Amino acid sequence: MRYSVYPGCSLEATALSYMKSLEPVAEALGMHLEEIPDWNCCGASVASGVVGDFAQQVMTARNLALAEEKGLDILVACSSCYMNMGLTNKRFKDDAHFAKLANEALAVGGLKYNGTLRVRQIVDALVNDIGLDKIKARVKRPLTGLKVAGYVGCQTVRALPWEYDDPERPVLLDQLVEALGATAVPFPMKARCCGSSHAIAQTEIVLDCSREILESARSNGASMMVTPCPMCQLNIDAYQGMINKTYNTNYAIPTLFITQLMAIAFDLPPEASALKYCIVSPYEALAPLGVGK
Amino acid sequence: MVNNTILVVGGGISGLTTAIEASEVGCEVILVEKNAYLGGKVTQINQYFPKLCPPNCGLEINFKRIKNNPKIKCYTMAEVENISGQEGDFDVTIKINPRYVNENCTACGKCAEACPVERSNDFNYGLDKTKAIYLPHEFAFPAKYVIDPKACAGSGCTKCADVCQYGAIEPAMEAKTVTIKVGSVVWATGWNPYDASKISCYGFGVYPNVISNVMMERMAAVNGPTKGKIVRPSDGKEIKNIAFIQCAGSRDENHIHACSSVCCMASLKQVTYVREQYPDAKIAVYYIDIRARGKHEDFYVKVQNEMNAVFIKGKAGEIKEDPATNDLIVIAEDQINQVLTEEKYDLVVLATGMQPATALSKVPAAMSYDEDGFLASDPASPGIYGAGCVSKPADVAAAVQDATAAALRAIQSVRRRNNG
Amino acid sequence: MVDNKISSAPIKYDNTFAKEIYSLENGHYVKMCMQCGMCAVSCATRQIMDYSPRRLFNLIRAGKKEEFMRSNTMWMCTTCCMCKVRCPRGIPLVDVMHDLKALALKQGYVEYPQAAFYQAMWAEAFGRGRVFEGGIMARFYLKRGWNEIKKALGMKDLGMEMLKHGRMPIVPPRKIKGLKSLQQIIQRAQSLQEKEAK
Amino acid sequence: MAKKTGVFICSGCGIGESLDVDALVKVAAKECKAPVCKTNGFLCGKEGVELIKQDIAAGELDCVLVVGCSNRVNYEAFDFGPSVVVERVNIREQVAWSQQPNDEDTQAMAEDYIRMYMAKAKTVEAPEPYIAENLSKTIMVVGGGLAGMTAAIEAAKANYQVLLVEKEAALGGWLNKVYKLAPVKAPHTELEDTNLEARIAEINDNPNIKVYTSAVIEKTAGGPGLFDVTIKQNGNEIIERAGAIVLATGAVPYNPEKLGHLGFGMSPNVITQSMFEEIAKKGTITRPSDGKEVKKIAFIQCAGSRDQEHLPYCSAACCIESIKQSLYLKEQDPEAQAYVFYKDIRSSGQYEHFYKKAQMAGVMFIKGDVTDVSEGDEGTLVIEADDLLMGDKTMADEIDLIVLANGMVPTTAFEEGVYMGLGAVAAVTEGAGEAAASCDAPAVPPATIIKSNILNLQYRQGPELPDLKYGFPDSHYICFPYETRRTGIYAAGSVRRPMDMGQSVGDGVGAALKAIQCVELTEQGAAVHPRALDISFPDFQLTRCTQCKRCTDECPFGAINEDEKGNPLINPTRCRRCSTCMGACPERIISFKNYSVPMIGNMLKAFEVPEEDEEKPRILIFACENDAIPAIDMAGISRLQLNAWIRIIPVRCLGSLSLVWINDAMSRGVDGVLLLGCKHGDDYQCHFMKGSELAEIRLSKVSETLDRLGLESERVQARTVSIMDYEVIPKMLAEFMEKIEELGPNPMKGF
Repeated sequence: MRYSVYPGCSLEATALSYMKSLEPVAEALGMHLEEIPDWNCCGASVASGVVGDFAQQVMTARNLALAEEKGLDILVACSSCYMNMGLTNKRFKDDAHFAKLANEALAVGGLKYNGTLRVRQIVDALVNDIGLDKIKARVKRPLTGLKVAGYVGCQTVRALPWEYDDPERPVLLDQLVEALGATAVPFPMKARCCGSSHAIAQTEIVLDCSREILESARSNGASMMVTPCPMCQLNIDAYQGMINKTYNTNYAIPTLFITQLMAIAFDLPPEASALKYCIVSPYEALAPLGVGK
Repeated sequence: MVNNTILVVGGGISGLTTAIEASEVGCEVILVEKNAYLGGKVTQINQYFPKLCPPNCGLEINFKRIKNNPKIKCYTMAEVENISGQEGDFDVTIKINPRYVNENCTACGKCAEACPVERSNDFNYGLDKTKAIYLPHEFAFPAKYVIDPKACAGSGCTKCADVCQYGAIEPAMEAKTVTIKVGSVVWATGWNPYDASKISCYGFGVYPNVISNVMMERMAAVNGPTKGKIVRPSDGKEIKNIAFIQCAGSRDENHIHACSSVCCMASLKQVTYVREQYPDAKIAVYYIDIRARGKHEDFYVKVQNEMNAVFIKGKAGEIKEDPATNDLIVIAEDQINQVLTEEKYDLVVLATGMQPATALSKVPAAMSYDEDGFLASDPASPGIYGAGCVSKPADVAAAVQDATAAALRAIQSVRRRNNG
Repeated sequence: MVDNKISSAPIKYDNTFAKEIYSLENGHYVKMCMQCGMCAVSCATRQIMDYSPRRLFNLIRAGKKEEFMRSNTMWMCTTCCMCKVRCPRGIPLVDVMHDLKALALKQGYVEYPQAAFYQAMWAEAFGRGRVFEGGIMARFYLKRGWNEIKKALGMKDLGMEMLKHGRMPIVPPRKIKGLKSLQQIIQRAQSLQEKEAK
Repeated sequence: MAKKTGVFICSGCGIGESLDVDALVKVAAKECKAPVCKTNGFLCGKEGVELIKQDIAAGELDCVLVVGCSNRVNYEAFDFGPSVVVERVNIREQVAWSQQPNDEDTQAMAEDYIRMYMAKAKTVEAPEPYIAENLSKTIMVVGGGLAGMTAAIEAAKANYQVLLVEKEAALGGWLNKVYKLAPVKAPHTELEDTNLEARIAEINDNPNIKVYTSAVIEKTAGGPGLFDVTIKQNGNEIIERAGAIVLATGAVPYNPEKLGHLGFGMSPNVITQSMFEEIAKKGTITRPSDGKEVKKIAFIQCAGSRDQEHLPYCSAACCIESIKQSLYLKEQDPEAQAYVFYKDIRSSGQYEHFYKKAQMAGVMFIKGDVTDVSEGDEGTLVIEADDLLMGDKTMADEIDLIVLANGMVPTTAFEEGVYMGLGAVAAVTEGAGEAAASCDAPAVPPATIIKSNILNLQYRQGPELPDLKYGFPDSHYICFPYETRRTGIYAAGSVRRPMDMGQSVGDGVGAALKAIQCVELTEQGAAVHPRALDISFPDFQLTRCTQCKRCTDECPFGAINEDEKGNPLINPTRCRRCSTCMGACPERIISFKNYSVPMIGNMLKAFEVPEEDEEKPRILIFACENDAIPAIDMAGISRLQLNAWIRIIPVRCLGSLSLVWINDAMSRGVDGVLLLGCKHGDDYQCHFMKGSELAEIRLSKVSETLDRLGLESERVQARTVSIMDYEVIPKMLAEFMEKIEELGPNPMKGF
């Protein structure tokens, strides 16, 4: 199965481990990923707030236009990118006036988008295209006994509500976790916002939001969190130390991308699980499974 | 040749009314009901607002009117599969599902005593169980037992048949299809409570103590699963603190767009149920607008003055559960006091709205519908008319009024054709 | 939610400001608010918002421009989409908030740190075609000045950890090849949008 | 008179297991001398029914006693045509299922029931209908507004002659005033034309409809099928005969003079909804004061409505009307500002779409209590209000026009204050007073009738429809919104209850159907709801009448008038067969062929009253067949144990209770009498309004007599039960039994 891939900026930097684990896992499942050539930033959750939705969506549409000729579904890892790409794509399909206007702008760069593609979140593609059975079958190292809090985050399920999961009580990520042999603990905060967009401007918001999420994960007995969202991963993982300092708590919950967990379960080589990028060490949690440095 | 028979589809309060009113004008009427009994949703209601009187009282009169009236022919467990032809001359195919109990049944009840298996009781929204062979409820009309084939132990077990002295049990009974000719059709298949599990933020179906208003009606009814005692489903505990959440799925672009028009009065009524059983319970009602139209305002005023309930202007946004106690925390914006409130309750009742039956199963004829699936008021097919809650969200009085009007339209329809 | 009564009473209803808002890309949705309060409850930052979105919309209707511009509501929005998903009137609040931020920026209401961050990140995206954390921070701190830099020092451990785990490249990624055309496309889009607004 | 009565006893459904059926046969055959008496194990089965049919054929039985289950079930199995009277003796639910099996008292109870129904069979007769002559099937519609025109058109479409009477010169009523209508069909967002011309044309072109405009009704005499209506039209009197009447005279706006606190009268620019309609109808919406185009408008909702000082009820239509009117202005000038100050927006049902439409147009809705309306500069107005959702004071100024949503008052609520039902009058007027005294007439709780000068009914009980509340002659029943206390007269539209235009249309159609039904049933001599199709009717032996006026007072439907000598004049087509008159008559001159004072008298004389030393007390229960009897059946179906001493006699309604039954029972030595009837009071459940209440009033009279005879009046008590009270009934009986045991046996035993 072939996909175009839109990595998004964070996968080149703060979320390197996402890309590094996605590629081998995809390959292991027979998904061929083809990066959109010379893709540009989607504008994240910010551009609209400066130049408005239309300009941002046109900016995003450039990527769609670049991908269209291949005619492949576009796989998006980052939740913000998924929101912008998904909403823009939807608008091209639903709103003829918008499409006309947007193409007028794209024409300046000699581009055009006809709204023929599908934009897919990774979890969506894994569960609905590949399927849980095929994933189960691929598991070489069942994650038996590993208690995982599946942290879906906000935009991945709410950008396009009911596109592939319940926007408030999502289930697919947990199913994926269970397919790997791990135990998905009950996790009421699984779709709560980590406050990411305030990470730089008003860090305390992130700390506060993320602390609640960590607390919920711990109180439900999770030894690890997994997420499909680079911002969630960054905040829960990188800011955990600051959270402990600020609230003098002692959380030590490693946070992996779902693809990293899959790499482990598929027993792929260490660089595929890319654990060295974890700031909160995952090795203690993974020790029972025989995963070491 | 014009056929003067009127077909009424749906034996709830609207269908019953249309059928009876038309027959008392002198028309031949065929009434088709998919359940094993007539009366539909109102049989599951404890009391009507604002009089707080039992629906069975009016139903008893209506059933008496049917008993005294040879012009009405009733099919229960039946569904209309196809309508063809035109006004004055319709051919209708009706599928009659097997009851597995024939007309010999005297409702003596021996069979149920003997039956070894149980089924979840849909009449009480799954809050209790019946045997696989059961009388839907005490007042069931016709008073005949019925077997749930999904629950029945099947050919291996003949216990009920063995004890029945009247040869009433027919395990081999099969669905049959009959075709009838009628002059006009009134579609009155009514409504269903909106599936509250679609409103993710309220956790219906996830939190045991979040129930819907229709479940509340059963709990408050003496012939209900708790013999009329209002308690927590999770542990059967008494109620100290209860919340009613209005517009749970109504007035909502993500669910039913229209206002369901009855939920406000229904919740006010249910406040009186709770207050009667729990003089000291805390009762809160979360609302956007209280829609007690016309003289119903009196009831609203009465509840405000006498029931000691708190009315919170602000749609309840979210329900959280304490997994240890199954207590619920309702978060809302109290807009009058301009504060966010997080209140704890041991039972939460969702005022789930009315979804027309036609949203899920359409009329097998060319009809037009509105955005929620209600039958549009000007029918695309002449000779076929909607009545009651398939046409609009309505309380009982309004549904009966509409159904009475539908009877006249159906009569006109056949007489108009007679005039040629 | 911070209880914040409107200062100068009584509010005088005047819809000139409302009209200004309605003319924004998603501004007309504000009209549809039926004051149910679902948004107030659904917000991830509801505890620190001075006005819930519902109340903010009421300010708009009442024509209280100053209170509106000074309110932190739109800046607190994390774009988590909960209110957007739940709003019974189908108002895309996230998108509305985008417009409100853009308006505030345009009219020079930039005191909230988020305002600086938005400008910084946009400059990064527009100037490079892709964003670079280092670049954003640099621009942000330059805009915000000394206090923020002190705050930043408080975050140096975090920075170190990021570097140590190879998650914070020091060299910015190269600009995209099609940067020029991207910028032209965006500028064209902006001018088209302005035409639309009129 | 039923002569040949066959008794058929079923031993199925556990009857055989708990009773000695042979002994029952003895009672029927030997003791009661039934010419035919048979038993069967499955009487409602083919074979059992065949058994009965054969004997009917062979022995020409004219009466059949089916001794088995309740008449609530298997009714079709035991229908042998109109010539055969069938009496169901319920020994299943009421005996076998609710009494100790194989117990001598249970047996005695079953035997007594056979005796009682054999006695009943002696007097019961198959009723024959009363068919009046020169019956009219014409439907008269009073009021040519939306509801009235609809009723007229729809009745005519069903091929009935229609008379449409309108007091104004033109048809249309309210529609003449309005610019457009709120949507009545999907998508529920578009303003609709009134189509008044088309509607009027449809009426004028319809040969079935005869229209009287500028016409009022001088008087309405007669009854269903026989209404003789005197119509006064420009000086001439015309008399028309009609079969049934639809009252659709609508409502009028609440008097704005009373709304000074909202600025009415202060400025010409404060107007009512109807005034606004007229302005919009004229064309450009301008200020009354100076003709300036309106740029800013404010609507004040609940102006009078939902206000204990003014109209306690919600007028139901105002929210929709204001939304509609705000759209008028937006239609004219999208830039114009419109504010709606409201308590709750009551755009119920699909009107929610219409509410959204107004929001989309930019109408601003403010939940606030208006605290002040004052004048600003250049004829503008200022509204101050507590803005509840801002938690602050708000002010809207430079308003060109304020529209008060001033609600509606039914046309039946006006004129000459309040006229009480004759019951009250009888109690005060001297003559009646004496008459009353002579047979200690109970004071009938009066029905309020407002002399609104619309129908001018020639009814002894008053000239118009009884008022339910706030002047609306509405039905008191939720499941029967067209229930009426004046047979053949049906209210429709905003005169019946506050409603919007969409509802009025539907209501007009519904009322037309009921009127049609009434003329059809009247033609067959049958009753209308709730005893629909009942062809029995009361027969008065006037030779024995003492003119005590009780029947005329107590008839819940005003069916009985009075001649100059004070004799009752029954109008059989008005009669609803409730038999309240029968119970009211101290002389017992009123009876039905299948229901009479002697008939019940015979039943209560037929059961055995054991001697004192046997210590087997007897409790006689008169139970209303509508709710109490089904409730008792339910007790049986739920296998609840009932007291063994009771003997139950079903009655049509407790209103038919004759005091002589109490006397007879007492003198037979019956230890207690219990009346089970429907709830009364404000939320009464009695299907004939006041039956159970009247019974209790009568009881209060008899208690004195009992006390005089040295019989404790507590021996006779009344209870109200609802159909759902079956769980309560066993306890109720037990408590009553305790009381009786306290009192000891009836001293009259054995006399």
